[in-house]
Amino acid sequence: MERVRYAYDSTRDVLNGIDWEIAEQKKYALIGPNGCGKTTLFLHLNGLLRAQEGIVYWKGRNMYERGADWAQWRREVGIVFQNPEHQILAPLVRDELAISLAHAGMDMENIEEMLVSIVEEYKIDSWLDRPTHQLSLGQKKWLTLCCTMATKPDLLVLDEPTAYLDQHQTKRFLEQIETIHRAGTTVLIATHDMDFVWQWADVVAVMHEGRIVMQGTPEDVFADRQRLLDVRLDVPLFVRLWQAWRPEEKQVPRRLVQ
Amino acid sequence: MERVRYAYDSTRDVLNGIDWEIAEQKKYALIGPNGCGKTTLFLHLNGLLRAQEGIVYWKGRNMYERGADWAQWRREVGIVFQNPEHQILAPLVRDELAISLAHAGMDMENIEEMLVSIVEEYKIDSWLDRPTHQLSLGQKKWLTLCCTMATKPDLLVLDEPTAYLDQHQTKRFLEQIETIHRAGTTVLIATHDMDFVWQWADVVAVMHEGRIVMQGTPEDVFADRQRLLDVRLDVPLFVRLWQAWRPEEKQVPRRLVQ
Amino acid sequence: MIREFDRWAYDNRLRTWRAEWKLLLTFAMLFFAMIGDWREQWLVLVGMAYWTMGRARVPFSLYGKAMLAASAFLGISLLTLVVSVSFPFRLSIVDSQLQPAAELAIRSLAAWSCLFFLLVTTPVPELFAVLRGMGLPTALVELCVLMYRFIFLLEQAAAELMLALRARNGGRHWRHGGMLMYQLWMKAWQSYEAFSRSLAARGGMASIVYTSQPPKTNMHLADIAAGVVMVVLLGLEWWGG
Amino acid sequence: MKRIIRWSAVATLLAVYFWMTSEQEAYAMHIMEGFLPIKWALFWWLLFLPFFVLGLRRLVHTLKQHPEQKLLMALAGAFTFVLSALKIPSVTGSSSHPTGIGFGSVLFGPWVMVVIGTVVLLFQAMLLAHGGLTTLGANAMSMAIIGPFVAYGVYQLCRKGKMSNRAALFLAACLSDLATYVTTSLQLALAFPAPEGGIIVSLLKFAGIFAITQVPLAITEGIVTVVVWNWLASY
Repeated sequence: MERVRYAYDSTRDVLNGIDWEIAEQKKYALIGPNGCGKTTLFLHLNGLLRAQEGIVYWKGRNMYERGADWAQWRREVGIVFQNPEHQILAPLVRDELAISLAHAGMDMENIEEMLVSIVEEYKIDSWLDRPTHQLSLGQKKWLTLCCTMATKPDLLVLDEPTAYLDQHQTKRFLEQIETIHRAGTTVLIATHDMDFVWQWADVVAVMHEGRIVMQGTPEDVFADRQRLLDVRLDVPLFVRLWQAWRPEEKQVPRRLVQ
Repeated sequence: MERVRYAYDSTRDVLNGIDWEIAEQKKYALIGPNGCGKTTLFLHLNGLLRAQEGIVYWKGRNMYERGADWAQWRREVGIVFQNPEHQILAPLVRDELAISLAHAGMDMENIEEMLVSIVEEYKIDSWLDRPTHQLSLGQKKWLTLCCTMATKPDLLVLDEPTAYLDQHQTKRFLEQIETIHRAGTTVLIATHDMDFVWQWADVVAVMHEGRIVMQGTPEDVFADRQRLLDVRLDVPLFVRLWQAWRPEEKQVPRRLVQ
Repeated sequence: MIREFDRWAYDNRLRTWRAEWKLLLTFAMLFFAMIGDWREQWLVLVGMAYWTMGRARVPFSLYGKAMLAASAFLGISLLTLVVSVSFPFRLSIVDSQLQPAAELAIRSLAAWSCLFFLLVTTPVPELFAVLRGMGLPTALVELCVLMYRFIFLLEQAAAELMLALRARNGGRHWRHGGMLMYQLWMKAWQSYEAFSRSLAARGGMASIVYTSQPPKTNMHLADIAAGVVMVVLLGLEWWGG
Repeated sequence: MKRIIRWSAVATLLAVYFWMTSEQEAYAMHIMEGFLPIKWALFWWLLFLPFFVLGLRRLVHTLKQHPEQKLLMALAGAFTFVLSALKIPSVTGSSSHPTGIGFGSVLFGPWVMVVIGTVVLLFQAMLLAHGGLTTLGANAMSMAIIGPFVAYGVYQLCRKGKMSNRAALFLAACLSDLATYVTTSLQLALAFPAPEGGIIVSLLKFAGIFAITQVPLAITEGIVTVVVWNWLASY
């Protein structure tokens, strides 16, 4: 059982008393206006920032206790940041993967083996020996995903993975995330793309001014347009269409676009 | 009358014989998968790149002729690039605006005057004396828009202006663009956000492998889903919904979301 | 230019050779160019041109462009040799220096073509892998590898900043140069913070390993033959006089 | 008649020279691959190596204590490279090199800058074919050893002499550039003494010719360094 819990981080009051639990095996979408603290929240999820007040639990364990294994924690929570440019360190794709694997505590032989299996799984053999600075943005994002998944985390956190990607790339990226999720990883995505949220998420959490202000299924969350407008968000276009056509039914039935 | 026309740029065959005319006073959306040459096309629009073959016309004039005034051309075509991080040069917001104004050929007194009017129009007085690196991403994008508009161009070109912006920021940005357009500027936006294209554009141009393969109103372009899928694009979610509900009507009536 | 060279380093036909061999070839030829006289130097020049354009398939346009730039620089350097200044201000050409200048020119170009061959056929990370194998301190090699990555990051930033400036009709004033430097430094600093964070997320600043191995090694008979002929010729030339 | 031809030849060559230096900004003050005779190339290599080894030991020591500085040093090196290798609008012939070296020396100290500067030169050889492998010793001597030490020394002296930070930085960048170019001139003069008058005449000649571009350049680089520093310090 995974449990992450925050309370009161007074650093610039970005987080404002978050009490949030992430359940295993679900697909979470985190939405909220820019500057509401999403990225800061993520940095607490594997201990890159330490909350000044409150506790973070991971797998039922208080991670601020003495003796908590943070290295292990960081391997179990994989974060893909917004800008892939600032994550790729090695000059060659192959080396970049090797760095991730080495940090997962593998020795050279295992790294070679794992490399082969990752290359196969993510279909990157055609650019495995390319320099990272020649990759396109889509490829760079794909590579950061590969690198994060190399340590086989239990919770995968993605910060706006699909910005600047076109529809085809987005689709491919999300299919891969779907595969990752089916293999047993909990996935948490921060995004501004409401269509995507509606199609993909099991649970939508709405963040505003450092708090989680709403949480529920996409149908529930998008049914309450006024509350979303209050936190400077909006429902997707098609929900507005639906509501315009059928004012009597507030909830859009989910099966519509399956 | 604005006329831009391309043919054959053999640099890495990014552009592949483009013959495209931009009509005055319209709102253009350019869509296409990443790597199709959108950015390269933009760089030809004010002579930052010079086509190896073919001609670019601007206001009916062949710009590759001797004696064409490129400095004037660059003032009349304003481009806002994708990444605001790599456009802002000056350490202060005020200086950044001054650079743009100075290059519009103004002298110091006019610059001061213009500064005041821009600050008022774009409501940036609260952060006029801030260092540029402290701005949020939304503010940076806003600033690049201000700087580009400072020279009062006739054609405003924006490369994915709303990526990473939240819904509120996007709305505000687009309202400003609407104001700019009403003041008589032709606007051309490259984007991946199909909902936005549908709501905003007068004309949608679809680019694929260095060519303009489709052009028309959003209703026309989005009616032909198969052709969009062929060029690795897709129709917006709500169009799919509409088509699922009413298979007999291919075109979504535009008035639906007005 | 830097991106073009770098792209060819990965896309040329000799990418499949082991970096060690190319390094060895370069140094052998460089050695002959430095100690030999003009005949060896011509041979080296022709030989390197063959390997660069004939075998690695680097287009003549690129080679010619680079050679032209190098020659231009060489011309400037030579100018300072053959021109003499005397007081009061008077410039003249020293005839006796023309001969040594010509010899210097051919030596420089021969040596330069060795360097260019290495640059355009071998990706820099592979060279570092070789250096690491030769026992250079890991700290130094890691620094080089990171720097290689960051060079392209900052170069991209600089190029885009210049482009945006040109789009606004700017880019010629020295103040813009200063601003560009300032922005680059800010970018470097921000990247430093972002990189440290993402590295920490991946488990901290452990040593950076690399497995860099060129894909497959196959050397063709033609190259071996050409190499042997070159070496024999050079040897004969050298011993003979 | 002959004199007129000579004069016009010299004038043309000078015109070409100035045109070239403005076109080939990035090449400023490097000695090209193969330009130095082998004995001088070896001599400068031998002279340079002990400095490099000492600098390297300092660097390894620093990195052991602060491993996180690895990233920062690599970024500083890349910054220096980009400044010295790319066309940045400045005065004719500028490579903005002293700015990078100046910042680096003040930030990390001269010993670390010896290593970083050498690696930058190595990259210029291996990514752009500027400078060279045989001449790396000589180039590193002037740019990665004399340059940083002069910059650091001048900066420290000025600061001790209660001079303002700006003046100190200006002098550091300016003098380190001048020292670099004098060293390069010396290296060339030693390798190519004038047929009449020997090394001294040759040195005066090289230094004199380079002075035409290098002195104004050093001054502008000093100003640019101060301007950039001011911005950095104030925000």
